[in-house]
Amino acid sequence: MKIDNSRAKQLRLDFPILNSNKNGKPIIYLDNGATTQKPQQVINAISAFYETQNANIHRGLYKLSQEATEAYEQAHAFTEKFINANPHEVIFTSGTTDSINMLAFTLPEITNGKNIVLTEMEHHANLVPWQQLAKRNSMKLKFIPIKDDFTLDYAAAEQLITEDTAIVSIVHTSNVLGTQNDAKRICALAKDNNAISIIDAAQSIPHSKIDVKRIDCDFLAFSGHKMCGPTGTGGLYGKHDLLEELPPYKTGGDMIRSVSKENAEWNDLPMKFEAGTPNIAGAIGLSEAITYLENIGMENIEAWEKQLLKYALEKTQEVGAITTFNPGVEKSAGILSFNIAGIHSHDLASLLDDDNICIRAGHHCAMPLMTKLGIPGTARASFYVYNTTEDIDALITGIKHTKQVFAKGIPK
Amino acid sequence: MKIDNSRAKQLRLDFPILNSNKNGKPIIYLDNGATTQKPQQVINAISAFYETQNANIHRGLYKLSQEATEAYEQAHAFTEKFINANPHEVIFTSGTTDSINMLAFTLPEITNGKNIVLTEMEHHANLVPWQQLAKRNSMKLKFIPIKDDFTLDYAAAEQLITEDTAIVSIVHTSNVLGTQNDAKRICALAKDNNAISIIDAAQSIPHSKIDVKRIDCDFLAFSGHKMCGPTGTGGLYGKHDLLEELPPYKTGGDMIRSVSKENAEWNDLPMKFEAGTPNIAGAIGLSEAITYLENIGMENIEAWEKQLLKYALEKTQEVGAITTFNPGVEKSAGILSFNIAGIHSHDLASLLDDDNICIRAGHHCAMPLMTKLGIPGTARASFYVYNTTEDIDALITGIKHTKQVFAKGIPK
Amino acid sequence: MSNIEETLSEEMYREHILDLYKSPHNFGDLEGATHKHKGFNPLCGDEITVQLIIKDGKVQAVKFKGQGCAINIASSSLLTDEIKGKTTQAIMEMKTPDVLDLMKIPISSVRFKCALLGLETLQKAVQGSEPDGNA
Amino acid sequence: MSNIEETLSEEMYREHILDLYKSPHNFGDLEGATHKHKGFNPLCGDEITVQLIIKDGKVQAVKFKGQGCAINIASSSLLTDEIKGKTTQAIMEMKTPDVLDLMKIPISSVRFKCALLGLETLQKAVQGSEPDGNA
Ligand SMILES: Cc1ncc(COP(=O)(O)O)c(C=O)c1O
Ligand SMILES: Cc1ncc(COP(=O)(O)O)c(C=O)c1O
Repeated sequence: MKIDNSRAKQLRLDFPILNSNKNGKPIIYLDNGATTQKPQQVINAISAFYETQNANIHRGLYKLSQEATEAYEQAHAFTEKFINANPHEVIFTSGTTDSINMLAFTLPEITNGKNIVLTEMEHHANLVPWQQLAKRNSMKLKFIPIKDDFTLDYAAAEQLITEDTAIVSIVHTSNVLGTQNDAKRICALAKDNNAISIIDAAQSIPHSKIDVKRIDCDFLAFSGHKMCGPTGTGGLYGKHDLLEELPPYKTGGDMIRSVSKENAEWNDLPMKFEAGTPNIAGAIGLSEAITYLENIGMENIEAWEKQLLKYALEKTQEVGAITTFNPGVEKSAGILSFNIAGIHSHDLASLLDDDNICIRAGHHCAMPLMTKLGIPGTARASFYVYNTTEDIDALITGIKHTKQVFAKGIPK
Repeated sequence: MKIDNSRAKQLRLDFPILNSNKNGKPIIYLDNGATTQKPQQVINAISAFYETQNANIHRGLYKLSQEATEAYEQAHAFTEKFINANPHEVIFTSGTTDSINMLAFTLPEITNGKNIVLTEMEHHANLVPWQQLAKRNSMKLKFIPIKDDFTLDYAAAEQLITEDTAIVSIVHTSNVLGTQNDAKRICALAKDNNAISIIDAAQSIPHSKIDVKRIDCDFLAFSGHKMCGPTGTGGLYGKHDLLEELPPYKTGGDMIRSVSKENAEWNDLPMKFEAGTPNIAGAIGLSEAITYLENIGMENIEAWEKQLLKYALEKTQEVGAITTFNPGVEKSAGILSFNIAGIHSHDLASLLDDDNICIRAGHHCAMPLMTKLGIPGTARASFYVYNTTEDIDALITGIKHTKQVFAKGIPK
Repeated sequence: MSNIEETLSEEMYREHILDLYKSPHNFGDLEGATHKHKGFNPLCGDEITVQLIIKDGKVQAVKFKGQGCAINIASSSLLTDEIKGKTTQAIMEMKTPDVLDLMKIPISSVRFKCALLGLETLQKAVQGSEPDGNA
Repeated sequence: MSNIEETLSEEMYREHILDLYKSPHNFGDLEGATHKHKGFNPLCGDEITVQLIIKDGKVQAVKFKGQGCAINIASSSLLTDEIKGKTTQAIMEMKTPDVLDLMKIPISSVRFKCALLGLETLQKAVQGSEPDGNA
């Protein structure tokens, strides 16, 4: 079913926070890029696990442990199906940051080449781990530049990705610009040059249909908390053969087949990469979130968020004196960064908060991008399936009010 | 208040699983070494977070985010107080395995020395990461042996820990033997030799009062899920100066102060070690678990579990043909490993499960210890505050029944 | 929510199973073995070694040893009885149901790995893989 | 559960604050500065640079620059006015309440860092620390 305002309002009923009040006013949540709200279904799935199935997995011979193991393995299977991966190609991690760090620690063992290619619009999570790797292994970082229209310069990418390139890791959807990068195209460039391709899907997986076979990436990282799932959850997709080749990252219980005092043999996928007791309840919550999103339909979610973006772009334009940092509806997910002339984004966020309008202000963990844009930060509204054009109207009213406050100040 | 059977039964009311039935029979949960059940208070704290406070932390300027940040920081403070650490000396991790891996990756930068000293009773979590480090850095592992009474050979420890020792990492309470090792004594030996001391407190922190200042350890690792808290939570205590010296492990958002394309500066403690969006709801659940345990009193918990162990040791003795692997009540926590002559622990666990009696069977992620003991595995009953002597009676009845079944077999 | 069948584990411990557990057939070392493999159940640490003499593509002799649970020992016992004289191809074609047929008891899903370790190890031995490192 | 005060953020945006934001005092570069520090708010990325001429332990001149929010700029403006002629010791003794007194507005706890960045940077400059690396 296509989403419109009335469907979005219906979905909103599933989200306790969005139906609550603070100081007598409803909460207008426009910070979905940071984390999304959780539907009651997900919250209940977590509680239900603890109330009826809680046990450690893999090693218990009793029914409770067996049920927990089955639920955990089913969460794996759901997640794999969700992104069209093969069985055992998704490793559960604590989030995108964890996933990318895992790669930055283990990939050197199976790659050659001197360069790591990123983009100028990376989140720190897909930048700092590579800086560290570059320092450890004397490699060099290269950055695919951004054009004036806030899209990637693919022509430059073709120059930058060469036979010397070991790893190409790019953000799928920019958490600042909203730009939806052509992951398939970049991965093909990587493949042509025998480089490993990695997609930071933190901002794309919650909002659009991801098909790892279509993108043909080697790895793809994501976070559960940005897609209606619990905090402390996430995943790393990897092609089966690469996961087999890759050495383990964390070691300990469950990831081994056998251990002597001096040696250990690794277990099968995905256990090889899931040392210790995993976030079992978290995985079950994540799988419930996936079910929730699939019931709505990822295509429907993406389409609705683009409609919201279109509306927001029009309305901010009408206000005037607003600079937006966005490539336009065709090329952007539902994320809108902007600045108002003469008003710092912090001050805007604070004043909007008086009316419980939640937006983010600052560098959005993308400092090099801010440097590139020549600004200290932006205000950012980011949408999800439960937002409506009325939320955007409230935002616009708040912006206008902020402009008034800044024009004269509140009298003593 | 001291705990007895009636107090334990009263506490049990807080744990949904322990009040439920499976196939018409109650669940007798004796696998607390693997993971503990969760009280309703903890389950509710997690739900309440998602239903009323959910937002990302640290970077939001609106009230919801600020409340989430405060709740998360309070969880840090509670955890620090719980083990008598100073502010900012506890890093949240996803569990003991994560904590120890973090050290195995980062400690080489601040240590010298060729040897890593462990014990013969380590869980794989405190063994395999050090094997890997030893391989990476050409170091050698040494093992403090176990004496015939299942306690550590401290005289041997004095010989093994020398000026060549870089790291001493020992399990506080053995998850197989129950043995409570003298952490203070081993840490003093480490200190005398300028070695870093690490305590694997996975099995001690849930069951006894931990005071890191008294133990005087450099680091201490633990898991939330073994102490009434959520899965996917845990911590690493570290002395302030060492945490300052230690390089970061995972890198990304929130753990940096500033980032350029080529460089990053680290943030203050504990953020330096908590890259990315943490398990916020998990931390809040963990802090609720700590409150729950403190209300009962850690000394009371330890005393009650020793009483249960005493009772179990007596009762198993009465059955006959049972070998126990335990140093006795004075030196053991509430964990009892045993084998019945002629009956494999798997078969026992399966037959006990017919009556919903949950125990663990196998190597308990301590294969080298099994090799040392010359057995493939053990059956293990591990107690928590909500267990009663009646649970042990049920276990003994189950053991007797198993012996009968094995004596003649079920007729066709 | 759960697919765990409600049969009691006790149903597994039939007399014929326990008899084999106590006195397994084909248990011990095989002199002159041409094929050998040590199998491992990472879940519990149980291990079992299968040794064979294979000639002209047929099993001439087979023995197994190890410290396993009743289900593991009984299934290995039945299996080694079953395959004597069989072709290696026939052995490689054996599947889970064949083992269950031999055992004639309901196996709870938790214990599947115990029941199948014998077959897995046998097939690896026939394929000619060498014993695992950690002897 | 929460300690967040219920005052509106709007209360912060008084005329005197916004006037200073739009036309801050002591804004710009200081020639011949003897002390300098660049302060940084890692939460938002805002930065501010404070430059001083200190002679005989007293502040002879002070300037600041940076791209901050209204709260940050206004507090830095008020602070730099306040400390002219003061001893370095007096500056090092200044605390949060002194800044709040100068600003004469309620600061919501979320914005404390914005209000205090000026003082922190000033004190680091006086202590003689060098500017941070990332210039
Ligand atoms: C002594 C000991 N150390 C470490 C661990 C690993 O803990 P986790 O699986 O929570 O990381 C365990 C848990 O089984 C344990 O008993
Ligand atoms: C594009 C992008 N990558 C990575 C991350 C890091 O995700 P997490 O904090 O869940 O590890 C984020 C989240 O802010 C993001 O927006």
